[in-house]
Amino acid sequence: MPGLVETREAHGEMTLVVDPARLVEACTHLRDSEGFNFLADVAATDYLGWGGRGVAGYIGDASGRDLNRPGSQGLERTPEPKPKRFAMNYHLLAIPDGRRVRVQAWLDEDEPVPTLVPVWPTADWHEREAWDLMGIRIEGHPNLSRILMEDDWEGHPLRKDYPIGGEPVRFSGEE
Amino acid sequence: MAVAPEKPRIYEGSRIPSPTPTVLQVPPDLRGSEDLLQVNFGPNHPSTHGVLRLIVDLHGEDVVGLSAVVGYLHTGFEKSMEAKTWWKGITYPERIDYLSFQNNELVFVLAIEELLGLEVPEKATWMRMCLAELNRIHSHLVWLATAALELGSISMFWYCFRERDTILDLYEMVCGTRMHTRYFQAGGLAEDIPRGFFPEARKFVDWMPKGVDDYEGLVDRNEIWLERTKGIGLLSADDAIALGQSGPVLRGSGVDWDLRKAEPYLAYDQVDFNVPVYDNGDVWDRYKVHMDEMRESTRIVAQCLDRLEGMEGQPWIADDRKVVLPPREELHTSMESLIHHFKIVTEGYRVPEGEIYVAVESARGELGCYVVSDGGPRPWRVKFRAPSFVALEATATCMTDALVADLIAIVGSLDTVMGEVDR
Amino acid sequence: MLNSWLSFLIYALFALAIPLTMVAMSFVFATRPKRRIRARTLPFESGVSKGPPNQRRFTISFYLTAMLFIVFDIEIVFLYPLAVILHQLAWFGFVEFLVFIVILAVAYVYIWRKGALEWH
Amino acid sequence: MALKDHGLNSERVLWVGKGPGVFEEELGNLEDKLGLSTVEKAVAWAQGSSIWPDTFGLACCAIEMMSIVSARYDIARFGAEVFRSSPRQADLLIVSGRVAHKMAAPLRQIYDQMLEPKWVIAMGACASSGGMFNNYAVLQGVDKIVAVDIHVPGCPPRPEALVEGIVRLQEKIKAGVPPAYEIRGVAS
Repeated sequence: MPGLVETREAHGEMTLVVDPARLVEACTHLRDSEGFNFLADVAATDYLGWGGRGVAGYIGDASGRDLNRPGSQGLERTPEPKPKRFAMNYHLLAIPDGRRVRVQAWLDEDEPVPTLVPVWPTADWHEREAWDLMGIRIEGHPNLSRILMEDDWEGHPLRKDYPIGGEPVRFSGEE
Repeated sequence: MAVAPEKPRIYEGSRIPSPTPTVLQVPPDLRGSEDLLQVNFGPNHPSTHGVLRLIVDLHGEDVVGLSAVVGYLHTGFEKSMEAKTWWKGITYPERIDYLSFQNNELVFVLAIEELLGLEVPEKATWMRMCLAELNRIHSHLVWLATAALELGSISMFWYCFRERDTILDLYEMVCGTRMHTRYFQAGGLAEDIPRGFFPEARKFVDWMPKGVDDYEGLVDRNEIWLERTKGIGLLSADDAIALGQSGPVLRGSGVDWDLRKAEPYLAYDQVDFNVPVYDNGDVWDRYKVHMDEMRESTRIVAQCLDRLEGMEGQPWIADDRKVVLPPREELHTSMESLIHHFKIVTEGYRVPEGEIYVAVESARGELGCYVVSDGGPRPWRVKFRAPSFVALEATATCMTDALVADLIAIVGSLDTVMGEVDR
Repeated sequence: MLNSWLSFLIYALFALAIPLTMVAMSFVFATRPKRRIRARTLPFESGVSKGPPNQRRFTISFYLTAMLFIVFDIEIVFLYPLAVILHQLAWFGFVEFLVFIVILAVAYVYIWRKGALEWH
Repeated sequence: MALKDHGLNSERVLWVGKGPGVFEEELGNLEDKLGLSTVEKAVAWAQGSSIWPDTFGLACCAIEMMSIVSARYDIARFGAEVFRSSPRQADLLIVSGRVAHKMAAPLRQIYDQMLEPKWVIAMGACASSGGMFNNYAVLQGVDKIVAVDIHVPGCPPRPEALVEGIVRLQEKIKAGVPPAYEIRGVAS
């Protein structure tokens, strides 16, 4: 398997971490010789602030207690650190025999990822959405433009540093 | 391209447009010509049934160029769900695909249970399957009503909405509201099944096949319907797989692939039903797949009812106190239940760290839910794989040598729900 | 002479009165828009209209289809007066009618074979 | 002076045991101040009892809006079952569903292209206030861009709730209450 960096098994799923530079090579190999002819989904994830204090309910530190956060109890395992900020997950499926695999490419702040449109034509809109909502540059995409947001929208909404927006609601605490 | 099992070839090679797979370019000789008219099948168009915008280049009646513009119903589901706890987050997925809302809720709940490693009692699994199949019938009914309405068969609308209201009465009886029921919890169901449900559901199951015969009696041998659906919007098996189609669009193109059979979830392996597959990949075959699926779903619901009637008094939700609210009466007596109740309600239960992609066969096809959790009470990232989002990519391929009237039939047959496309 | 035409005149009067009152009522009771806004003058194009469509030629096929429709529509219009007095004309009228239909049927088969009815 | 005396026959008004509700009372004394002439009352009655909605389905509420035309919740009883797709021929804009910011401009353009007198029903929580989507993508309430006459609560509202909304709108019109853009003096 060209470009394979690491393989992980969890919840009955196989994740192949691939080096983004050799992504197209790896995917062509997967499609032609491994039979993964169906690209189900392309999911971009932003890991900014992953495992930091106060992220999504993480409470304790090594000693478990967090005095300035009432109600924090017990030792919480800090989530396992991620290699880079962005992850592009390609969920593949082999149609006749039903095997599934996730190809994961880790990217830095504005590191581009090669397009997979020649490999699976359905990747066109998925990649446009990854660019539109997450700001991941796709190299060689035939028509990379915003798909869901308005064309003159600034910023990429699904990034962790993008505020959720909307109107401030009084007495709602977390929001 | 891995060749699908040998199927009669609808057309040679692939019709996917060259530079951009989702945009049908105007052929070079017509590009600057005077006869070209660009029309917006815009966000507010009676026939798109949702806020889809198609920029169509017309040469007389022929569609020579097409590009779909979406995003007019972008609601930022995934951003909102990142700010809600898992418990509150279950309310959001129903609004994504508001026609088969139960399947959306199911896929998110299955993802949470998979990450939690939670065992769901048998009664909850069977009731979930029963409601998911009822929801598939409901979604096919609304699709048939609007698709036939666009092609001129107005009376089909009233026929289909008669059965739709019967299904919604069943939902109202079980869950309290007609649509967006929020009946599934992480661990099982929100409430037990009310007593009067089974006789009512039996009545519906007996009536539904006659209902489907009514619909087929209306249009199956109707000359106009045949003329407007047979041989229109062709999509070969290889193109369908390359474009990532799923559900009735894929099974209409001759690919025998249904997640309920290929990767059985819930209890689909203990239920007897067959999957309709048609080979011609045109609007007519997608219509036939929808009709047969309604009959098959009714059979599944009947079998679910048989099993559920035997499960009177069984637990309908898991009893893992870390995740599931303890019953009310227990709060007055035991201190631990009070603490569990308080922890779940205020801060929300925590889902162990991990990432998972769960796929379910919703009415429109493979509905996937990719969930990343960082061990806290809020999801870190939720991404929905929407079959309608992918179905719109196939509009450019199906539109080769179509007329304007066929454009309406093709977009209708792809069964897209804009809430799911724009998320 | 008048009374034979009287019924027709009353009918014509009504035929004229109804649309005129509708138009008059719509002017009298219409609520005038306060301001002339640009959106009001634009053609409705599902909510995203930029301006009047750039006036392009219509392809010739539309014209051809319109002509064929006119031919066969007028054919039916000619049959109405015939139908009124068919009883008096008896067989002669019927044969005349058949000749008329046959000629047009020949024309219909010709254009059908030539493929003028298919859109291209 | 209850609305019944004005010949308004919506079911709720004719409910035997029911006294005038808050809505009727407000409407009741408002009528005395407005003091419509008989011609205006006739025009108001005509406008009220044949309101043509514009097919403006956005999201889940659109499915429930479709079902008010079906046989069970028949809106034809109130003269509103003709759903026009062009704003030129529509009097009522039922905003059914969540309004994304990208959809706000087309919505405003359609509202401008409707002819006076025109009314707006914000159907469902999302149209009335942004509902459960308090985020970057959704307009927090349609009344930020168009003047709204009736807010129908619910997510999605039951078809009866929307029919109730249309009936109340008809009562407002027949009572002579001007459309919302006139009351608020905003651009129509």
